[in-house]
Amino acid sequence: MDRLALLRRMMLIRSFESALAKRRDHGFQLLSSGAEGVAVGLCDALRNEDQLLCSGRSIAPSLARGLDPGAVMAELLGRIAGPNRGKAGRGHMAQPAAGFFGAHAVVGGNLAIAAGVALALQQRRSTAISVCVFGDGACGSGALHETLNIAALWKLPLLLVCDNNQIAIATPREQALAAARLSDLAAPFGIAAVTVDGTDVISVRDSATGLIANIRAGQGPGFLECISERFFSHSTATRETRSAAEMEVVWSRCPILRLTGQLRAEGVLASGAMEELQHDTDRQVLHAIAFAEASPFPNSAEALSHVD
Amino acid sequence: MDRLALLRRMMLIRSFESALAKRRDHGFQLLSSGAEGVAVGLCDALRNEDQLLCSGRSIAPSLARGLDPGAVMAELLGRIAGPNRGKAGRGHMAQPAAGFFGAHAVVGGNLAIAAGVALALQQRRSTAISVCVFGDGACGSGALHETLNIAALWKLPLLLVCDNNQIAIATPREQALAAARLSDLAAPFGIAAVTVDGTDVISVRDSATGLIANIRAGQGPGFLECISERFFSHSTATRETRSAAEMEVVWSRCPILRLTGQLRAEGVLASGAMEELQHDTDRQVLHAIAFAEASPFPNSAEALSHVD
Amino acid sequence: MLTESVSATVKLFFREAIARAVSESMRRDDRIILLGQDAGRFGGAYKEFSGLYGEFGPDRVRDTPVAEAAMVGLGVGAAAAGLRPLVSITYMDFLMLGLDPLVNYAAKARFKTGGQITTPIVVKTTAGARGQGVAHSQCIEAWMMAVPGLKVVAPSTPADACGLLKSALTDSGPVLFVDHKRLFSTAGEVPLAESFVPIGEALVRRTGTHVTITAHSYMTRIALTAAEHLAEEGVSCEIIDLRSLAPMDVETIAQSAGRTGALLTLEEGQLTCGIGAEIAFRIRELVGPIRMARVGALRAPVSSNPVLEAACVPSADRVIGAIRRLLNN
Amino acid sequence: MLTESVSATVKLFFREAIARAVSESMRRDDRIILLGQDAGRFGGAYKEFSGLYGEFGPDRVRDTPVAEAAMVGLGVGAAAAGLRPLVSITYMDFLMLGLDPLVNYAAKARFKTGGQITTPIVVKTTAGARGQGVAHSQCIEAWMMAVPGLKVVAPSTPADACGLLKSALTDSGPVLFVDHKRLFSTAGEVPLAESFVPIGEALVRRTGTHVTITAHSYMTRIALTAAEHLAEEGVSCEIIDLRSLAPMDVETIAQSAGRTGALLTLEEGQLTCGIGAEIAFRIRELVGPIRMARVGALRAPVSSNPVLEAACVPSADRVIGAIRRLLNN
Ligand SMILES: Cc1ncc(C[n+]2csc(CCOP(=O)(O)OP(=O)(O)O)c2C)c(N)n1
Ligand SMILES: Cc1ncc(C[n+]2csc(CCOP(=O)(O)OP(=O)(O)O)c2C)c(N)n1
Ligand SMILES: [Mg+2]
Ligand SMILES: [Mg+2]
Repeated sequence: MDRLALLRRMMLIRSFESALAKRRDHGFQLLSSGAEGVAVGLCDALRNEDQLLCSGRSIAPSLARGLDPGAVMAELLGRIAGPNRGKAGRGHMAQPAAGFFGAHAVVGGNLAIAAGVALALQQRRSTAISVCVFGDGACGSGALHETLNIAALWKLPLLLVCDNNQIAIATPREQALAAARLSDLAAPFGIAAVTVDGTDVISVRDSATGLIANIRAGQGPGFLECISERFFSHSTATRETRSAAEMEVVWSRCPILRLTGQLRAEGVLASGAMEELQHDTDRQVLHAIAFAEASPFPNSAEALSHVD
Repeated sequence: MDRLALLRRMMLIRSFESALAKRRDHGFQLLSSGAEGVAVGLCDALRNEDQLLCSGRSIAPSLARGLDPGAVMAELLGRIAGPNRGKAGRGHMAQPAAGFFGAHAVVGGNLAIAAGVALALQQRRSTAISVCVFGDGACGSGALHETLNIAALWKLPLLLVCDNNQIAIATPREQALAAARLSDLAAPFGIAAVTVDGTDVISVRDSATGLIANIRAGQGPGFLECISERFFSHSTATRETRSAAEMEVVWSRCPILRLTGQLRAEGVLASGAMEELQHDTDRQVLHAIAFAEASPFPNSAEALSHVD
Repeated sequence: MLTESVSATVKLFFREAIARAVSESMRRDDRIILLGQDAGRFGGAYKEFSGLYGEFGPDRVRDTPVAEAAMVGLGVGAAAAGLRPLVSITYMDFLMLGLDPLVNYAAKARFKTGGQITTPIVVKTTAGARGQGVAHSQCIEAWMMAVPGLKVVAPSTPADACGLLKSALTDSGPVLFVDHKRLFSTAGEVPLAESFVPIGEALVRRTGTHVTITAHSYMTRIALTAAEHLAEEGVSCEIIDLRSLAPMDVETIAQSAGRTGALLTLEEGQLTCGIGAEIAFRIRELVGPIRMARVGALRAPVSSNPVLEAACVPSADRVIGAIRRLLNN
Repeated sequence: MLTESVSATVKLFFREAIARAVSESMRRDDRIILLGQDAGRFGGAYKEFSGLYGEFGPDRVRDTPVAEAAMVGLGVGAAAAGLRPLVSITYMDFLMLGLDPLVNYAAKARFKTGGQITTPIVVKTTAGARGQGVAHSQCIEAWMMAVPGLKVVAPSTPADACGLLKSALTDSGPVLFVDHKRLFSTAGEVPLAESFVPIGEALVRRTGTHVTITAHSYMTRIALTAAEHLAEEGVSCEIIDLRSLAPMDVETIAQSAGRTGALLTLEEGQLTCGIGAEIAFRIRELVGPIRMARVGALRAPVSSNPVLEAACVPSADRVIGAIRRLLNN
């Protein structure tokens, strides 16, 4: 994608989440605002046949992977037009046919699953890879260790991407993880590991591209740590615990403003272009909402369908 | 302990296991022969008030910690004079009052337990430490990662000792663990970590002593990897999978012969002394067996005692 | 005067009752520590630990990483070594990650060491459905009831939450304390004076003559709602709040069921090998062949979708229907 | 000639029957891979994978580290992505370490994705007591029966081991295959021709008229022994080998129990919320109030001590005693 397309994708996610956050008819949502650069940069480094897995914070990953915003909105609002027929919501949204193997709301739970997907790809001699996005919080779980070890031993085509927004619910990352950098956790296993600024979509894309080249070459897994931000509280139903001063710093690190600034400075973004982009993405989101609202809730009989 | 005492303790363990292995009335046993140097060196660095935990391979740790050989034999033979009243056998032998918090037969299962013991000691402002011996196999488990991380964060008084006999049942350590050295696994957490030759009881003792000094000084956990050997198959009921050539190398690394050789070379061990030591320890083992055999099996009513 | 002060109560939310139980217990016994994700300054996912960090500080109220296996393991080890940890596992689904230390170590420690080691740990966890989907809604109390050496309690009111948690924190353990997402914001009277609810005693929440209903935790409220509706039709329900699932107060159930001659068991979890099956078997042994039915979740995962969640877990309507069928048989 | 060849059998040990099932399945379907600790060259803890590594090589028969959570997780992920993994968890006690991926992901994947993802994984594990103590002896089949979306099978003979494992390896999954330490060295006739045993069908192992006994896995053999002794006293037992625990063939049990008018359920695991409680409830619904009793382990951990192990888990003598009491009531 060119940089304008990357910008547009990030703006779509932001606009999508703003509209969603205003609604009160969905229980609650986990927003990705502040971390759009991670998902969008990463997905730009992927091929169609690759599979992306993520945590319950699934909006940016699913939209960045190219899922239809209307379908994603429908899923989040519990409507049957969602890819999971509204049965999964944010926590378990998936569309494997579109390269989005899916979210999983158990922290750390998707790590070994993603390694299993990688194993299946390796076994079938595919050139595709499996990619798992997880939070800093997930790095405290034993699942990471077991997955890193086996992935390294078996040289699985697996890219582990830590979306390190530096907090897990209310626990600051330093208080939960003894490692200086989270990418250091991959080092003992001989896994190529990089830490980048996750608010820089281009760095994310380029670092991912570099790691993925090695993975596709059969050299085994890679680990990418992206330092990102969480612009809002953990979920739309959770209280914020960070101080106003802390939030100033957080908000100052906006991936969208960052790229906009660069493009402006380089003269790539004409003066009215931003407004036009904003208008476009807002309209896309309105369509998405309209699509979702036109779709009914599943019938209660669906409670017993697809069980066995 | 002086080196003669260390030698004697190692010989006691070897002699104990030889006698035990000849019996057929105990199901099976996990022998420590080849790794006596780890347990004996380590325990020499401990104080009475410290607590030792280990895996199901519990003979060397319990005897090195100073448990009565008769009581240990009774436990292994299922007799009521064992510290656990014969209810636990090899897998769960314990005598906390003697500083042996106990074995636990779930691989990796004692790691977090040991950290919990360390937490209790820290909370009570004790100067005692908690020590956990586990195998190379346990290093594949997520429990290690979670324990290292929390122990480092909370600066727990915990020494993790990997008795790396380079094999888990039949799986060579290189095939199960991607790390170059197992002590490397502690590095990302900022934990002091050392690898020593586990067949050198003096190195083990000295390295443990160094790490423990830091731990007692409140600097947080330490990690000691001891490269040891497993002289026999995984258990007395398991088939050996290593080749004769491999076993030649394994047997060449005997901690007892090594120390004997040193002491001989230095003239510390007089010519007839070895025979005398051997005679002593063999007699001690005979007494242990006699003690155990004099003790009855528990009554079947014990099956329901100590449950709640 | 005396009776008045004895029966004096204060109205608390369920979540406040938990915080109060922990606070009173921690004041009394300095071996009690609290470990949990965001249990400290944040005060717990449902504010059920609110104020504890301020009162007892970071040494006794510890935030942990997201590492359920180690959280339970550390708690168990610390208990074995003399502390009395309260470990909070946010959702019961994630208790699965900590079953090894709880089941394979804690529940067996006393037995396997011939009484040398006890593990006075309380693991608190939150069960039940409230819009959070397949991996945040499960009720696996029945599994835990089947673990010898483990006690399981599951209160339905603030008073019982407070009293049972306090008992659990003095028990020789291990104890699993199960609460419910839909209970934290319910209110109720709690004795002003420090008071304990013994583990192992059920409570008749409503007396009745036609049918005995057993329930625990949030389902007790569903049962009460159903009973009110049925009362209008002239059906009189006796409701037994189990409170303690292991050990279970089978005698109280048997007495009631023997009187009413009909038993309906209600649980939010799966019916298969569930609490209802167990109660039914034991009541049949004690009381003989009376009419029995059980109500529980459909055999399906619990979706976060409001329509599907409501269809899956028991409602007052389903209980009413089941009782009508039971009594018309 | 035709009937002869159809009924031709070969005598195999239980462990050989497993190896044969895996081998035949792997030849037929190259999506099948085997993951397990020492499952490769070593051939499995009970030699039940003997020969597979030689035949299929290290890519399809993989030794894993001691990391049960990741083993199951990898298998589940690989299944979701198109393979058919067979994951061996040496002892059922350690399945606890892998419950999160099995229960929270695999069993719910089809449901939560609206059918987009299926997880055709088979997890094989070994239950039961044989001198290995508190953390190597547990039977938690009842827990697993209560997981919607998960199938559970537990054969008692080499033929069923072979046929059920082969069915499991063609099933849409997930399937838990439970065997037993005391079965591997038992022998039995296995059809020479490739044959499948359908999941969900119980088998009457012995016909009788006085009492119906249900059992699975090794306990089926205990039941048969008890029945032989009781036959000498003139008591005629019908023994139903459940084979499949979820789904369970309740109809076959009901037909038998309806005829005999007495039901004894036998399981090696805990009785509380166990298989017997479930069967009793469902048979009561279908057949009405017949005489019922259940036999299972004592409510205690299983010691490695031979005296205490024997006291804890059900023996033929205990079954005989329970049946005498049941029939004299
Ligand atoms: C195993 C498990 N434990 C606890 C939770 C509750 N929980 C949900 S999100 C979350 C924080 C995760 O933090 P992080 O991994 O940094 O992701 P982020 O929310 O910052 O994107 C927790 C603890 C869970 N879902 N799964
Ligand atoms: C969680 C778990 N998985 C599997 C086993 C079976 N098992 C017993 S000992 C062992 C090998 C352990 O190897 P290692 O840790 O190197 O210790 P060693 O036997 O070499 O002393 C295994 C896999 C177990 N006891 N616990
Ligand atoms: Mg985070
Ligand atoms: Mg080893």
